[in-house]
Amino acid sequence: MSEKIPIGEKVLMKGNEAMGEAAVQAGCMAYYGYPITPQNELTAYMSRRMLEEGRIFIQTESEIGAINMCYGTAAVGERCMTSSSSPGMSLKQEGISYIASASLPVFFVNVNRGGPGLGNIAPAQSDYFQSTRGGGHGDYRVIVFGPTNVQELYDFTMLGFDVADKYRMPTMILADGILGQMMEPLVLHEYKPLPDLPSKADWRLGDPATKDPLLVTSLVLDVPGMEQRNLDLFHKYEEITKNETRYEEVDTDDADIVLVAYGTCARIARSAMEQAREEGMKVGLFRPITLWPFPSDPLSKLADRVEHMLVVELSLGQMWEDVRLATGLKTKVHLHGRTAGGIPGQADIVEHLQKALDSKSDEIVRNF
Amino acid sequence: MSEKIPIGEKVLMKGNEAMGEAAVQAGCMAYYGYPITPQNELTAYMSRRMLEEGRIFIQTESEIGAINMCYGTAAVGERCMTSSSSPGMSLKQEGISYIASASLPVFFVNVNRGGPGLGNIAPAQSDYFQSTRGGGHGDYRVIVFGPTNVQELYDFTMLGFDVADKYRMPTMILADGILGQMMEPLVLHEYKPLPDLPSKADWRLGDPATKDPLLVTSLVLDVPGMEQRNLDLFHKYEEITKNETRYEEVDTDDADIVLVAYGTCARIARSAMEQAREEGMKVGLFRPITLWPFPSDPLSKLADRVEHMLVVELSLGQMWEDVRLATGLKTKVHLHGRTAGGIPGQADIVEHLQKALDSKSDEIVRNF
Amino acid sequence: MTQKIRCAGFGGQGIVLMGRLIAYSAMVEDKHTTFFPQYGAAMRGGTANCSVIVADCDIAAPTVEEPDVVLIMNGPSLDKFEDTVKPGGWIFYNTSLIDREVKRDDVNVFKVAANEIADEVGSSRSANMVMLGAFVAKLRTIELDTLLTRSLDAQMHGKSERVMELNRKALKRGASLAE
Amino acid sequence: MTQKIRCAGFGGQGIVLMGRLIAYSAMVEDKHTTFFPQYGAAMRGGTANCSVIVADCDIAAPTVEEPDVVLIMNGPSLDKFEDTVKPGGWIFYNTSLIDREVKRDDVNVFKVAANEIADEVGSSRSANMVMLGAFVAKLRTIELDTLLTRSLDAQMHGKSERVMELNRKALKRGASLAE
Amino acid sequence: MEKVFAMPEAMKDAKTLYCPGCGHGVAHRIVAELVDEFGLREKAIGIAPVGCSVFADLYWNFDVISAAHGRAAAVATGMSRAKPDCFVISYQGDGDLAAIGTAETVHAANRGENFVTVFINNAIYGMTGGQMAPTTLVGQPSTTCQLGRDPSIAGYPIRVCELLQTLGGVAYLARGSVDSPKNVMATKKYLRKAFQLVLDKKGYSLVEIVSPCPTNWGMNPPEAMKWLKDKMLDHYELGVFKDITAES
Amino acid sequence: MEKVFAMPEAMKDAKTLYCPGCGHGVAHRIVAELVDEFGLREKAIGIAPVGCSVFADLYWNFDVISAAHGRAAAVATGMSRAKPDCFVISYQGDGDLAAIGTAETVHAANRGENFVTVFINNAIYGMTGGQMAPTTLVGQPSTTCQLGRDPSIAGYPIRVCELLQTLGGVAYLARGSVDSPKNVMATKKYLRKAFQLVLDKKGYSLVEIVSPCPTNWGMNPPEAMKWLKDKMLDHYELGVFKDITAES
Amino acid sequence: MPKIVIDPERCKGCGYCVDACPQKILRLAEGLNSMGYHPVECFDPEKCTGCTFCALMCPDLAIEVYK
Amino acid sequence: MPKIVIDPERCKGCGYCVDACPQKILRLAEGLNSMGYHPVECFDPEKCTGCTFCALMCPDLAIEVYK
Ligand SMILES: Cc1ncc(C[n+]2csc(CCOP(=O)(O)OP(=O)(O)O)c2C)c(N)n1
Ligand SMILES: Cc1ncc(C[n+]2csc(CCOP(=O)(O)OP(=O)(O)O)c2C)c(N)n1
Ligand code: SF4
Ligand code: SF4
Ligand code: SF4
Ligand code: SF4
Repeated sequence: MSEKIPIGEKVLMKGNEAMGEAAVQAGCMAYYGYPITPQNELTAYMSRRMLEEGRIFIQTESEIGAINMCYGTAAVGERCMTSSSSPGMSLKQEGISYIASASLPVFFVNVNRGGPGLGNIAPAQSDYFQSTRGGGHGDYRVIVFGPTNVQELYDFTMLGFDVADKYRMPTMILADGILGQMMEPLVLHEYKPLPDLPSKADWRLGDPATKDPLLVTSLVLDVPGMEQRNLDLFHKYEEITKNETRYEEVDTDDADIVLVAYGTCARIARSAMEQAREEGMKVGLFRPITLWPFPSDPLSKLADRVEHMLVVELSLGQMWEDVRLATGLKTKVHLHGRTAGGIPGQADIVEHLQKALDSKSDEIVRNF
Repeated sequence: MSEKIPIGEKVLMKGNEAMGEAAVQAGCMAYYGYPITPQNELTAYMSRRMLEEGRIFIQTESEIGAINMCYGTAAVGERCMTSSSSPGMSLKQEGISYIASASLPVFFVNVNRGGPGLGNIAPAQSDYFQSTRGGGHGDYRVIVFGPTNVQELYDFTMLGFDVADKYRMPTMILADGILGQMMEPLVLHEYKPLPDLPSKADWRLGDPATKDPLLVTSLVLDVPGMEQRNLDLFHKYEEITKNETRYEEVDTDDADIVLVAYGTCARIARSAMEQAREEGMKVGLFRPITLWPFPSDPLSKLADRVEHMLVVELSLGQMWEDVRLATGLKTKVHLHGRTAGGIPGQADIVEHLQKALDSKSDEIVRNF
Repeated sequence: MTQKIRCAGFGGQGIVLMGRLIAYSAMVEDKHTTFFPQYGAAMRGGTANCSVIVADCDIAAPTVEEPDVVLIMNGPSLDKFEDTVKPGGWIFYNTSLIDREVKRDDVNVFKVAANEIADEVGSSRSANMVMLGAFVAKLRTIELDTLLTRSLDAQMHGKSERVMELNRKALKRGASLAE
Repeated sequence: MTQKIRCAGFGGQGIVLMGRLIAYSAMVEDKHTTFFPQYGAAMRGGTANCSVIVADCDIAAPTVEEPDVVLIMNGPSLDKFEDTVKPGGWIFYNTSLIDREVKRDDVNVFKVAANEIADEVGSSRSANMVMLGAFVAKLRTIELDTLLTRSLDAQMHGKSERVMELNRKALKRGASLAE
Repeated sequence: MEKVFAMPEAMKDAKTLYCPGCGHGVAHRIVAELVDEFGLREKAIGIAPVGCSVFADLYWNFDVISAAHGRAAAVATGMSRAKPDCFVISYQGDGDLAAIGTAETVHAANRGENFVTVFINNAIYGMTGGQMAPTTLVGQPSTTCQLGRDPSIAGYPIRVCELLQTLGGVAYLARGSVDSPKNVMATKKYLRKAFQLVLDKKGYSLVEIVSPCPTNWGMNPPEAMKWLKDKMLDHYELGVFKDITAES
Repeated sequence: MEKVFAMPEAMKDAKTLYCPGCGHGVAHRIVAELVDEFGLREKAIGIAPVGCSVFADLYWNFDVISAAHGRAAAVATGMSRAKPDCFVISYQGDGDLAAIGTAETVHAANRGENFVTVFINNAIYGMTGGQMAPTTLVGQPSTTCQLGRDPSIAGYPIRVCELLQTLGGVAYLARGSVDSPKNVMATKKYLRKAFQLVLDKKGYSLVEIVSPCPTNWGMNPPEAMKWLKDKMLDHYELGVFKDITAES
Repeated sequence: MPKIVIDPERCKGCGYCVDACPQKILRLAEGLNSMGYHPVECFDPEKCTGCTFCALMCPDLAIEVYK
Repeated sequence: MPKIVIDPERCKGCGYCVDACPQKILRLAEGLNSMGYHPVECFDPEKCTGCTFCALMCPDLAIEVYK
């Protein structure tokens, strides 16, 4: 793959590698990472490609080293990334909190595996809370993309770098292990940056052009100062919620019940939807693409006219909370959650849809 | 204080030290910790008291070392603890996830400071998400106590050890910096363990009495096995939700609006409530004592008869989510959130109460 | 048309390569495809398997619960996957390493003495190609020609011409079984 | 009765000890009390302050926004806290280190030449005790006797008898100012 | 006729999941033999690290705990402090001990924690599929240094015994290998000494074992063993690096 | 008349928040003097660690970044790799560099990352109020070893230069002190060499500075300085531990 | 007479014992075991001295030695 | 003639310069500066040799030296 990258063409690529190539195309100058399954192909890919491009690749001493190297590289104004999987992501949380606080643009990837603990290396989405609520300390957010196929892994990696720069904050892809490991055809679009990305000249360190010494920090001992900083962050977050919320709706117009799912789950849900429609159920699909900002408003609107929703996720009721938060008690939000590598079958989902539709007025269908 | 501990008597003690003494009384055999403000007095206290008692104190190389030493000590069946503050807690998240997965009883304390990042050392509650949603990876929970005064810090430390043993899982106190630093009179109750704490004989390692070799692990590569393990955890969590949910209600009977707050905030809210009642508003107070399991059911019941709730928290809308989840759209949940060390004034709260009561039908009063 | 395929065998039999060749060929033929290897801890000595879907429309679920076709290279894999095949589907299996018969009677069965044929061609390491050739010729999910002219080069580049030639021969011999 | 008190001065003037002595005495006298030091990064050279609440019923908010009483040991602290005092409240301040007058006219003011008096007693390090004595004697929030007989011993144990004696003297001298 | 070589009792009768020619098997066996020799079956707790040996519990016939990646030394500390009667054996790979676990290793060693460390130096990350380890030799290829380790980018192979030698709490340090019957015996002798010192409460005792990983070196086992002898032993000198009982 | 000693340009005209007699002030000044001397004002990026020197940006008149506790070496790596034209100065305390940051320190050193490390060894945690550091001397009291450091519980004071000496990527290691004009000058000489080597892209260069913390040692400044001379310099030998340019 | 007992089902055919045997009486067998490996065999058991070198080298505990 | 200039508002009175001065012409003043420290003073400026020892030792950059 490496010799000549056929930009603009269709290629067959592994999800992990597609993210790597997208990062290279998007001008990522440094990759820092520590091996962990199921994202190793990304690290391996970067170890070759970054050096080919004369850029920086370090296999770090640990995940903590990696995220803090990102902090340094972002502070001098260069694009950089790291990637890991669940246990490694937990170790990065302090660093992510620092990056959010210091308003530095860093893009990273979590190819989610089964947890908690060492767990297993099977696909999972159980780091949803950690990703969307800030597994690190303090009041902050990370923009989280939940792609559904290899093409989106590629595209959202590019977008991830751009929105990181646009809003000066950490952004990430949360991908279940299937997405990281699978191969699909994808088109290697040329990288086109978002228009009007802000210049970094006024804050990046080590630039001889800046007259006065600059400071990058996450420390503000004085309380009103720090409080204002956090409020500024939250005002930025509100703007992001307005601008960057992404989702997809399929066949929700006439639906009696809507499936809510992201990542690989959304694809299985879609197959289940098709099967269920064949069986006569009026089923729609709502797919959050950004997990933070979560598409609460469109979901809430949907809840005004749909009586049931069935959340399908590779975790035990994490995104379920966001759906319930968005919809209040306007609709019945059922849950089909699997964990630790368990994958819902298409038929299971159809069965759950039926059960949900048949449920009594105050009963919520849940499989655990 | 150390020479003779006046058990049963009233003493003046710092919150941090009260937790330390309670741990000693509760038979904590090992303390592992790394310095960080505003919990240093706890580490210092243990450095003296544990050695006096011939037990184990280690100032560890890092927070990661500390939580993993806890993992080891818990695995051989001894009570142990660690403590830290926000950035240090982020570093412990991987370890906590392992402890939850391996079903080991470990008690720990987070004296929450202002974040994100290095932030400041002022009091905060902004690690609420991290504590209640699992800042670590995977599907798991931690029992979280949110005490409100020094006496409760003492009492819930003892209880924290007991419920950790009872359910074989991590338990914690989440205390804002004020609680850690303040002194109040407290009665050094004698430690009385919960009745019927289970024996550890059938799972603790290194016990010559057990015939067959035992294994403590969080790794189950086989998916159905790991999935079942997680489901077992969640069934345990449901039991805990039934048995261990704690909260306090004050003057909610005739209330038009109910304040929801925990920790130091709950005390300020109470003062505000009293002032507001004097000014003629019918205000009640709901104080979650366990933050996980969150007292959703009683709150939901309250929402059936109360039109407004005002959440007051030292974070930007974290517990707010739990209150909204519990109450759906049955009641209007307003928010007075401060961050990074900002502390709501009594008068501010009263003002917010008034604004909330005056709010239009679809308006939520929020201060950011 | 949507065809779900699972390849399975020992680690070392080139199972993942089979899947990749199918997926790559499908792409070249402008079909939709997804490929997913069963990945494991990097410890050895287990079975390997992967799944491929080839379709002429968008592929929703990339997971293969009930394959239409299984390509089975050894005994344990037959034990594991025989029951999963969709009624009316196909079981291709390697009689060189599998003694027993397929038990089901609601599926089509195609036997390939893959190792023996590969040995004849020049090396038993090409047994996977023999199997692949048979499958392709029988079901025409993808074209043999695509494999020979495009996919082998793309997915195995770096291999010696000798190996490539061997693979091409093995593919053709496999195909000839089904013609 | 609920009295909210703030003590403030230089680091090193024993500000936190003043607060702890008040709180401890209140406890001994079976009052309700809470004490909260302003904690900072461990770097030096700043001002120190702490707050104490003494009440005869449950104390809800432990925070002190508008103190009833402030005990001010140096100039910067007067600048910082003068305006916070509740109208009708009390400002005790150390004229040894503060040149200026209190500007407000809606509060009670009590001047203590704390350092000078402490010097007379034997060491200017006891200036905090002089101030405390004056406050206690004037407002009787807690009893001087409690301080002398119980609190000093409990909160400063380990100190030499010489230092303790000095402190007792300073307390009494301070108290005498207000009697 | 006497059985002079057989399965130790401290070993379960299970086939290993290791690759052909993997060094973990011999290391496991030596540990088990010494557990038998010292009669520690009931007191021993082995630590299975995150790495190819994560399933050590399938092989060892005594209690096992699996530690988070890199944290074995901290877990060992937590166990050996709380139960000084136990005999804790921390078994760790080079990624585990010398990369992510550097701080835990250095500080447990410096505090002189009383447990045995068996450190498998196979110059690679095995379990994750062959990435560069801190011990990977200069020029040695891996999936994350495909053209061979370039010290100007990735630094030099770390010699753990030499690094720990300067620390106060260390009782014993030695490096053995499994490349020949002689070296297997020497390694066992080192480890016996380490066991003895820990039984005598002398503190941190580590035996490094230079060990082949044919799979991830991309060699067959005999090639791997030859490469180990030729290349690895050239960089990793065998012998005793510290022995506090010898100093007197 | 010529000013022969004055505020360096690379220093802002701000009073420090440090305690009387704290060693950080002298160390800051030496760094600033060398930044001037080498004309690095526009290229220099200082790292303010979490520790008493966290506000170094108030004093240094060049760019500053504050790193998470212990992670300065990783942050320095991220900056110096991405902008090789910058001159990165990682300023770290003993808790930061030798406790929580052990892994980052060892591996940045081993990779030969091209930045200067100024390592302040004051045998205590200053900012958090006087807890034991990895460098705390045996018998020295602290708030977490109130009866003095007991090596059987807490291990031995770590000698960082000696520890790092074994690592391949290290270009320069020296230990100075601020206890006398002579040693201040020697320390500056060491640091000048470190600057030079990093400018020459030779890799990881560290100067350890033995430094007083009167406040947390519970002494007045002159007492502290005496204790430093008598006790600390006894354990921490001054001098150059490694200089790759001298080896040739 | 000294002898070794090989468990062909444990043997993964790494060949370490073959190289280690001073008597050079071990070799990998033609056939495969159920794991798909060529297990080792002793083709001249008479010559075995029971030195245990083969067993010492074996990572899979496939060899017992009697003397 | 060599001389030093002390900024009494920077000085924290640590006394390092006092000890370091080979001429022994420095001492802490009686009075306090605005931070509450006794700043150093030179009581015999004639004897100053401009050796800079005091300044080298000063953690607070309170001393300038002229020669
Ligand atoms: C926090 C964390 N990071 C990374 C991993 C992934 N991981 C598993 S094993 C391993 C390295 C194994 O190498 P080594 O320690 O040398 O042992 P070996 O497999 O070679 O025996 C890694 C990086 C993990 N499980 N957890
Ligand atoms: C992750 C984390 N752990 C702990 C702390 C608390 N902390 C702040 S500074 C410090 C140690 C300071 O000591 P040292 O590095 O020796 O520097 P000094 O203050 O002595 O200059 C600690 C533990 C923190 N901020 N972050
Ligand atoms: S990958 Fe290497 S270390 Fe792991 S089992 Fe195979 S040979 Fe052994
Ligand atoms: S606490 Fe110590 S290191 Fe910190 S400023 Fe004071 S003297 Fe310096
Ligand atoms: S015991 Fe010795 S002689 Fe006998 S087979 Fe083994 S290595 Fe050869
Ligand atoms: S060394 Fe500096 S701070 Fe110390 S007394 Fe002298 S002038 Fe003042």
